[in-house]
This record gives sequence, C-alpha cells and structure tokens, in this order.
Amino acid sequence: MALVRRVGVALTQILRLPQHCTFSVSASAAAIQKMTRVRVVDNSTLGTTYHHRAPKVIHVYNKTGQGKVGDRVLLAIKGQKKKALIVGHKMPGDRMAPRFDSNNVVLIEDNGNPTGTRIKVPIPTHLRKKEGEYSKVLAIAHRFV
Amino acid sequence: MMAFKSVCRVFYRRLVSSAAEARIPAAELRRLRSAVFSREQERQRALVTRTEKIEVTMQCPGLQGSLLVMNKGVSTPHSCARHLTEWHVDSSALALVDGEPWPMHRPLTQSCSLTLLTFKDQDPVLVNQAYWRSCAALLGQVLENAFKEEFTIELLRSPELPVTSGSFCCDLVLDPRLDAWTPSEEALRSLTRDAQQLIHQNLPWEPLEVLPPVALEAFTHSRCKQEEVEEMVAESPSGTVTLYRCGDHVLLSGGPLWPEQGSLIALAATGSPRNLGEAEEESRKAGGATPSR
Amino acid sequence: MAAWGCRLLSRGESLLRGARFIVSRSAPTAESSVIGVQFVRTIKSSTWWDEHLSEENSSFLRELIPEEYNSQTASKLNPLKDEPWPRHQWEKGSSRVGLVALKLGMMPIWTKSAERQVVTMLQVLDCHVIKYLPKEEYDGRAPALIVGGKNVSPFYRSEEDMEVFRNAGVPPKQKMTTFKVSDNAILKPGTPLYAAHFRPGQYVDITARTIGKGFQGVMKKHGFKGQPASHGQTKTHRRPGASGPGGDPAKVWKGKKMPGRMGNVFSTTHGLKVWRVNTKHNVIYVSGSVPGHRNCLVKVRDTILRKHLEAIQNPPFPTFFADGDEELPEDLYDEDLFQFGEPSVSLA
Amino acid sequence: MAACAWSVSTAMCSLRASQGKHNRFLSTSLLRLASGADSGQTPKFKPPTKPVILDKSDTEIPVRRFVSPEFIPPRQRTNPLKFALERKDMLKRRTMLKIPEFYVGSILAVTMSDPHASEKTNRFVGICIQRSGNGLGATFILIIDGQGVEICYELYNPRIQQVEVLKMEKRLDDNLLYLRDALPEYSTVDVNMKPVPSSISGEVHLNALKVRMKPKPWSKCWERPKYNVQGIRFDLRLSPEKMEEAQKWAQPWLEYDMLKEYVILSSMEDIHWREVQEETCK
Amino acid sequence: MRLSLATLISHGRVARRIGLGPKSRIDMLRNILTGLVRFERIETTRGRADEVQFYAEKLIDYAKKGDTDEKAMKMATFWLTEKDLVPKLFKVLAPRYQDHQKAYTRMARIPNRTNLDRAEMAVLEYKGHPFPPLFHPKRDNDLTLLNQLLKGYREERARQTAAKSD
Repeated sequence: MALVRRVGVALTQILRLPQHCTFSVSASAAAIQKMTRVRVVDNSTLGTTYHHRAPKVIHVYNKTGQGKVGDRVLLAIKGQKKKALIVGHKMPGDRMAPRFDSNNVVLIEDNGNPTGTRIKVPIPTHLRKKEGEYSKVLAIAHRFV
Repeated sequence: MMAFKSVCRVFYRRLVSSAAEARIPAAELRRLRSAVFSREQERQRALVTRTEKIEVTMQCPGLQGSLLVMNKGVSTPHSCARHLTEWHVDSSALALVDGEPWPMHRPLTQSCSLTLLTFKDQDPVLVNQAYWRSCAALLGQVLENAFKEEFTIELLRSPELPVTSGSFCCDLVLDPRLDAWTPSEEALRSLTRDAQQLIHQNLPWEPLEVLPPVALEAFTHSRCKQEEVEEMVAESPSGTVTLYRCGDHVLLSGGPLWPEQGSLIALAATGSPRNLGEAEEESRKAGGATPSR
Repeated sequence: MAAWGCRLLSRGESLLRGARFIVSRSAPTAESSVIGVQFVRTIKSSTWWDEHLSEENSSFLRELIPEEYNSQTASKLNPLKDEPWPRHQWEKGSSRVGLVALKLGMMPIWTKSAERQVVTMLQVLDCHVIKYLPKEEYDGRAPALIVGGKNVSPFYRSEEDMEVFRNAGVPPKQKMTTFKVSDNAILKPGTPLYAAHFRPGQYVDITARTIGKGFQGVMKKHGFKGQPASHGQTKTHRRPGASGPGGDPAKVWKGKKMPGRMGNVFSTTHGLKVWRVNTKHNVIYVSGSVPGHRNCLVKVRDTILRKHLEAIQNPPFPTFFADGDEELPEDLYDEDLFQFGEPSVSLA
Repeated sequence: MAACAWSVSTAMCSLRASQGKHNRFLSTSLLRLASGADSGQTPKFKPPTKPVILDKSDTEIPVRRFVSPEFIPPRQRTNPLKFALERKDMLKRRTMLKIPEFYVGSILAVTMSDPHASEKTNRFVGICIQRSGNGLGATFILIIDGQGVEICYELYNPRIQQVEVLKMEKRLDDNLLYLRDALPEYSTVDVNMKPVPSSISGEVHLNALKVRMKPKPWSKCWERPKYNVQGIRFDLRLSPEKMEEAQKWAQPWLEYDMLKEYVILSSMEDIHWREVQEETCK
Repeated sequence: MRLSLATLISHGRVARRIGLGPKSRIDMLRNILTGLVRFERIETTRGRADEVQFYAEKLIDYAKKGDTDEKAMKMATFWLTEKDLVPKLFKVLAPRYQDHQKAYTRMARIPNRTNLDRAEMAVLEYKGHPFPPLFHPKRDNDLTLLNQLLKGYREERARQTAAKSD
C-alpha cells in the first residue's frame, strides 16, 4: 500500500515536472516559423490532452514567415488544422519586453475567439496593442507580465 | 603648446601731436629708415679698405683652442661657423665674443675668443633671452605692418620678460582714434597669420652699430624712439646703439637677436587679459612660439 | 523715454558730423588725429538744444555724445589692413558650409515617449576654413570653401600644402574637404567652426570612407543568394551563378556585380537627425550609424533631402561665431529628447 | 517644553534618515515618547542623546564601496571623452532615479511604466542573472520561473521608475545564465516577497548554492572549462567520462597570459566612486 | 578603428603567432623569460623580444606585490620554469624596481643574424643590471627654452590650483 502510494507520489512528481516543458521546443535563436513545435497554453481540450505528436506550426499568417507575439499561425495538432495566436516565444525581442522559455500559443477560432476559457501562463502586456482583434483572448488571460 | 604666451601691450596713451609734425605714411617712413640704414652700412663698409687679419680662438666644446684667421671688420661669427661645419652654421644662434653676447652677423673687430652658442647648450640662458627678444621684435614688426595707413602706430621699447613667465611683450602707442578698440578674435587670427607668413620668409636681422646722430636721423619722425635712443646711449659704455634691420623694418634692440626669423615656428596671437602687476591699462595678446632648433 | 534718448543722440551725431566737416575743411592737408580744439569754432547752428535744454545739460551732452559715438564706431572699427568679410543674412535656399568631425562612438538616448534611439557622437576637432575658392576657380557655378579638421604635425607635408595652411594662418590638418556654398555663405579662411553650427532638430548628411572588408565574395559584397547547400551541388554554394545571357549579346554586361574588394570607399548617409549638441566639448549627437570606423574623420553638412529642408529654419549663418552675441548653454537638446536630469517618464 | 519636543523630533528625524530598515519600530516608540512628553506636564530633561549615539556608531563603520560595472570603460581604443560624456549623463540620471547596489544573484523588484499594463506600471520580481553592457547601454536580466520568463532591463531607460533590492547576495558565478537550464525551483521567486535587510558595510553575503539542472540538452555546454561554472551539481547529470571529455576544450595557459588581463585599476574605481558620491550628495 | 596587423601588434591588441599554436607560444615565451630573469640581458629575435618584453614587465608588477600574494606566486611559478629563480624575482628584482612605476626593461636593436638566417635581432634587458650599459641615454638639460617654458607653466598651474583649493 505504502509502496503504491510512494510510487504514486513519484509518478505525480514526474508528471508535474514536465509541465514546464513537455518536450524539447525549438532553439531560442529562431523565431516561430513553419515546422516549429509549440506549446498550447490554454485549457482547451485539444491543447491539453496528450498526443504522441507535438503541435507544429504549418503556416504563419504574415509577410515575413517569422511569427512574433500577436501573429496568427496555423497549427497541425492531433491530425487537425487549427488556427492559433502566438502569445510568447523563446526568441529575444525588444529590450524591456519579456522573453519566455517556450513558444506559447493560444488556440483560436477563425473569427478570433479563443477555444479555451482560461490561459495558464502570463501574457506579455504588449499584446494589448492588438486589443481590438483579440479582446476575448486578453479577457481570458489572468496574468500579465 | 598652451603656455607660451606672447604678450603685446598696447598703451592707450594719447599722443599730443604737434601741428608741425606732418603725418608721413607708414610705408614712406619705413623706406626712409631703411635708406638711412643702408647709407650708414655702406659708409661703414667703405671704411674697411685693407684686409687685416685677426686671430679668433674657438671655445666651443670639441673645438677648444682651434685658431681661425679671419678678416678684421668683415668676418662675422657666422663666417667662422661656415669655416667649421654645417651643423655649426645651422644650429648657432648667438656668439660669445670675449664673454660678450654678439649677434651672428656682426663683423668682428679684433682678435678674440669666440664661442658659438646653440639652443641645446649646457647653459642656454642667453640664447633663450635672445630668442624671447627676437619673438617680441617679430611681433612688433607684424603689428607695425598690420594696421591700415590712416592709423599711426609707434613701437616702444619692448620690456624684457623672463622666459618662465611664458610671455613676451611688445609695447606700442596706438592712434587715439583706437582708444575703444579691442582686438577681436578675428583680428588676432589675422595677426597670427601675418606672423606665420613673415616667419616663412625667413628674413635675417642685420645688425649695425651706429653713433647716436645716425640713429636719431633714422627715427626723426618719432619722438618716442628718439627718447629711447638717448636712453640706450646713456646705458651703453661705448656710446653707440645697435640698429637691426629685417626686410625694410628698422628697429632698436637692447640686446642681440637671433640670426634669422625662420628659426621661430608657430607663433600665434590670441587675446587674453592677464595682469602682470602693472597698473597701466593694457590689452594683451597671448600666443605660442617654439624654436625650430 | 527711449525714443526721446534716441532723438537726442541722433541730433548730437548730426551736430558732431557738422563739426568734423568744418575741421576737415579748415585743415584739409594735415588731418589731426585728435579733434583739435584750436580748429573748431564754437558753432551755434543748432538752436534746438538751446531751446529745450538747460546750459549744464547741453554741455554735458556735448561731452557725452562724442564718447558714445566713439564707442559705437570704434567697437565696429577694424584698424587692421586685413578686413573681416561681410556677414549676410540667411535666406531660403542658401547653402552653408559643413564641418569635419571625429567619430567618437555610439550611445543610446531616449525620447520623451521613452523610445530608444541610437546616436553617433561626432566631435568637431580643430575645424577651420582653410581656403575660399571663388566661382571661377571652382566649377563656374558656385563658390566653394575648403574646410580642414584635426591638427597634425607640420612635418611630412609638401610645400604646396603648407602654403595653403600658412595663408589661412592655421596648423596643418589631417583631413580636408570641399563644400559648395552659396554666394552669401562664404567665410574668411582661418575662421574656426564649432559644433553649434548645427542645431538640434535639423538633419545632416554624413560622408566618410567605409570600413574596408578586403576581398569578399558576392554573397557578402552584393547580397546575392548563393546556391543551395545540397541537392546535388558540386562546389557551388556561395558562387555568383550565371554572369550574363549567352547567345545574342554573347558578352557580360559592363558593371556586372562580381567578387572583389569591399568597403574602403566613400559613402554618404542622408538625413540623420541632430538630437543634441554639446557646445563645451563640441560634440554632435546624430541619429543612427555613420560610415567609417571609430576615430575616423567624417564630413558633416546640411541635408540635401527635400523633406527635411523645412527643419533648417534660421540656422547660425554663415556659421556660429564664438565671439558673437549668442550665449549658448553647455548642452542643446532636441525638444523630443529625454534629458537625463528629468524624472522618469510615466506613460499614460 | 517646546524646545524639548523639538529636540526629540529632530533626533527622531536623524534616526530615520540614517537607520533605513529598522526605523519603523524605533520611530513609533519615539513617537510615543514624544507624545508622552507633550502630555506630561513635567518638562524634565529628556536625554535625546541616546539615539544620536546609536547613529554615530552606525556611521563609523566604513561603508562598502561599490562601483557599478557600467562605469568602468571597456578595453578599447575609444576616445576617453566619449566615456566621460556618457558618465556625466549617467550621473545625471542617477540624481533622479536611485539605482541601488546590486549583484548578479540578488533578488530585485523593478517597477517600470508600461502603457499597456493596467495601472500603467509593471512590477517584476526576479533574480538578476546577468549584468552586461557599459555606459548608458547597461542591462541586467531578471529571471522568474513558473512559466520561465526573463526580462532584459536597460538600467538608464527613463521608463524605469524604481529598482529595489529585495535580497542582496552574490552567487558562486558572475553570470547565472545557466538558471535557464536549471530546475525551476531555483529561479522561482515569491512575488510578494518582503525586503530582507542587509547592512551597507562589510562583505556581501555569498550564497554558495549549487543548482540541479534539467536533463540535457542545455542552451550551452556549461560543463566546458570556458564557462568555469561553479554553481552546478554536474555529478547529478553528467558521468565522470563526460566531464573528462569536456576538459578537451581546456586552455589552462590562458589564466597565465597577462596580455589577456584587463586590469581595472583601483584608482579608476576610486575616481568613479568619488564621482558618484559627489553627484548624489548634491 | 581598424588597424593594420603591425599597428595592432604595436598596440598590444593581438599577439604575434609564435611557435606551433597558442600553447606552444606561451611555452616559448616562458623559456625566454626564464632566461631573461636569470641573465638579465638576453639576445633573441626581434619579434620574440618584443613579445617577451610585455610579459617581463607584467611579471615584475606581480612580483612587487610580494611573495605572500597568492596570484603573484602562482604567476611566478608558472613563468619561471627553473624554480630557483623564484626567490631571485621576489628578493632581488622586485625591490630593485620598488621606486619605478613601469618601464623595467629596455630593448635595443642589434644587427641581423648572419650565421643562420637574416633574422632581425634585438637585446632585451632588465634595467639596473650590473653589466656595462648598451648606450648612454641623452636628455636635454632643464635650462632649454621648452623646459623653461614648461617650468613656468607648471608653476603657474600649481599656483592656480593652490588658489582654487583655498
């Protein structure tokens, strides 16, 4: 019994540990571009349930092909194509602006409404520049950096 | 170099000009003085009719006891240097004849011992003083030529300042119309430019020892200068004064000057009032001057 | 009251002029340098003073006015043969002289809205006008001024070069450049130029020799794309590819971009904003980067870009004179610039 | 009576000015004291000297000297005038913004104005993992985990409104960039942390903490001798063979190559220290 | 500023490539420096002498810190391959230069080597050694014009600073 409990504790620790980094995301020097593995940070079922293949960016909707905070991307997630919004990346941006340890995206519908109802991680404040388009995404965020 | 300041004192002393003294243009005055100088020089040269030999003993380091046989009244310390090496010709600034400072271009009159002084000697105090005097003389020459024809300028006797004061002086009496004139930056720049161009011409200072009447004749039109001649005659034991000529500028000097003007480099005049403890109202020109040797 | 004083003065001047006229007429040959008392008759031509002023006051004014007159004229008088050149007023379309400056390095600045800008610091070091070239000697259309910067040793200079510097009365310079100026902007050789010639808010063009990079390939030199890294490439990754059409012209066009020496050529960056000017150390802060390495001498002039010409309103013309009337603070700032003595900005 | 109260209050003020952290407790007690003096009708001699003596003993201990690293000019052939002008601006900025002494490893809270944040200011608490740049371009990076976030602050940016040191300490290394690859517990900081008082004299507290790392891959090969990292428990992640292999990149002679040294003269530090003192005293 | 290689070397920005690599370079310099400390005057090629000169000066700087200083001792034991020289460095050379701030060494060019190749040669020596001097240094006396002018300026500056501090 005790053994089972101990194993359980160890298991939960193991499970909790990779919460920060479930997989190796792409290197920090590169921006988010096609085939970048990203982390979905909202609580939508599509993003939270485990799948053997990590979500990947298959298109970036801007002219440069380099996704930054506030850009829309197309994800290949669990065999589906789904739009998402970048809310943080590993590549250092401007000074005085936060840099994250993972490439974070929030799943959105085609009209810009978020799929989930809560965002687990802090969101950079300069995303508010695009308040008009993504006000609903900003509304479900509960922490800003 | 920041410290070397040449000072030109301009006395705002109002000249009580007498009506009898007709004003002569400066160029005319210069020509006149130069003519008197040339005439006297010719006369003195004509006095030497027969070459007499004199013996000159050299006292320079490395040349002790060398004996040169020279011509009396014709040979100068400069010609002695030319008998030695080019180095002596180039670097000698002043001669010491029997212990007396002697300009390089003044003829020797008797058998004597001769020392050629250079700027890098063990004891270059005399040379430094001569250099400082030469700088003041040059500044005076520049100032005399710089003003327009309608203003009268009278050079006074330049006071001797020690080298360590970093400045040399040149006194002059300005036209009374210029009482309120203070030299602007631009005027000082043009003075500097004139000085540099004069230096580049590399004119020699020709010395000539004359009796007081000749000196008085040369400075007929300047009462200050005449007073100065009288003072100098009273000071000198031989009763003569030494005139120097550079180009067509004739001046009086209390001591020997350097042989050429080219040995001064980079003289600059800038205005900076500085009090040396004299009560007179004065404006000063500061500048830098360094020797080429 | 002021008008009254002016009137008095003008009256006095006219009086004085009359008196002098009489002097010169009575003694035309020997003009005395002093207003000789013996020549001046006491003239009672002006009755205005006798009418309106008491005797003491009028005699006082008679003494005062020549003094005033003297000080007014004498301060502008130039007794030297070497006359200063006339200074003109700024008109639209006139082109001023520029400067030679030393590139110190770069530093960040912030605007009032806390935007970061990078500026290059340029120090104006011993900058003087060296020579004036009239229209005929230059190109027949506009006069030019040669400006030099940074004093160097007078040795190792040719006699012809030294002649130029001697005529200007300045020490030899390391760098000399020519500026085409308009007729009203000419300056006398020997005039020093200062950083306050440029004012914050205006735009400048900067010319300098770029840093030499040596022999470089086309990808670095001209930004060609090169060839793929794989897919059957043999020894062809950074090469230029085809150099021209075959067949009809059957030649390589002139000016084809090829590998070769890169850099070490003069280049100009246009339209750099002057953010700040330090008048004590003569430092200009211009936005962005400037060609050339650190400690190199660059040529700075007013911009030729039409859209920035309006920013040049009433500049110091023909240049800034240190002995002029204008007293400048140590630092001149652009109005948008955050000054470090101010409190932190709070953005609303 | 009034004079007595005045003397007490001045003593209090001096105390408050000099004592910094502990002033709250003492000042309240003194306040009570002063009010007691007011109510009590007997104007007996109150000894206000006692706190003053305390003050003296405080000031007698030599204050620790610290010159911010961005004041030291780098080793290059730039005209010193450039750095002098920059330092002048930095000192001017320091008169308006108090930039405290802090080191890599200290826990800081930075408040900056942010037009996009609610309340228009943004406070961030984290560990300083790097100080870089010189002159006005000086930067420092704070790191906080949870979701790993780091912000690179410009020290002289006018947006910065306040920099407070919550905990002053040094770590084993001068650069803590490896915290990015360490377990998150080492870079997690309590946002509502209270400032830990530290003395302004004596040595700075050295936190000899060794961190445990996440499994490889890391952003850099921290085991290589080039980084000379002291604060990582390599034995938990790397086998002795791996550590042996890393020594292939060692260049032991570099330590002795005096050409590579950049000696920051103590006189240079003295000058900057004096400059800062003069400017802040104005 | 972009400097040519020769200027870079003369400014101490880059080192000459000597030997078979960076390690070999330092080892070679160590050997030469050990010889210099032993004999106080050595003859070597110009490039090597120029490189060693910097290290020789720095080693004295360290030695002046005293043999109790850990870093100084470490440097001395590394740079002197023959350990009997370590006491000499601390006990003889360091006291000798106690009054000097820098320039403990002197380098002079000598004619090119002829037996092996035509390499440029130089003599490197520590100042204050017992050997006869290589050449006599010359200096103008302080009565020359420039020295006098500077003296005047110096005194004036001293007076000004004194007046300012009052």
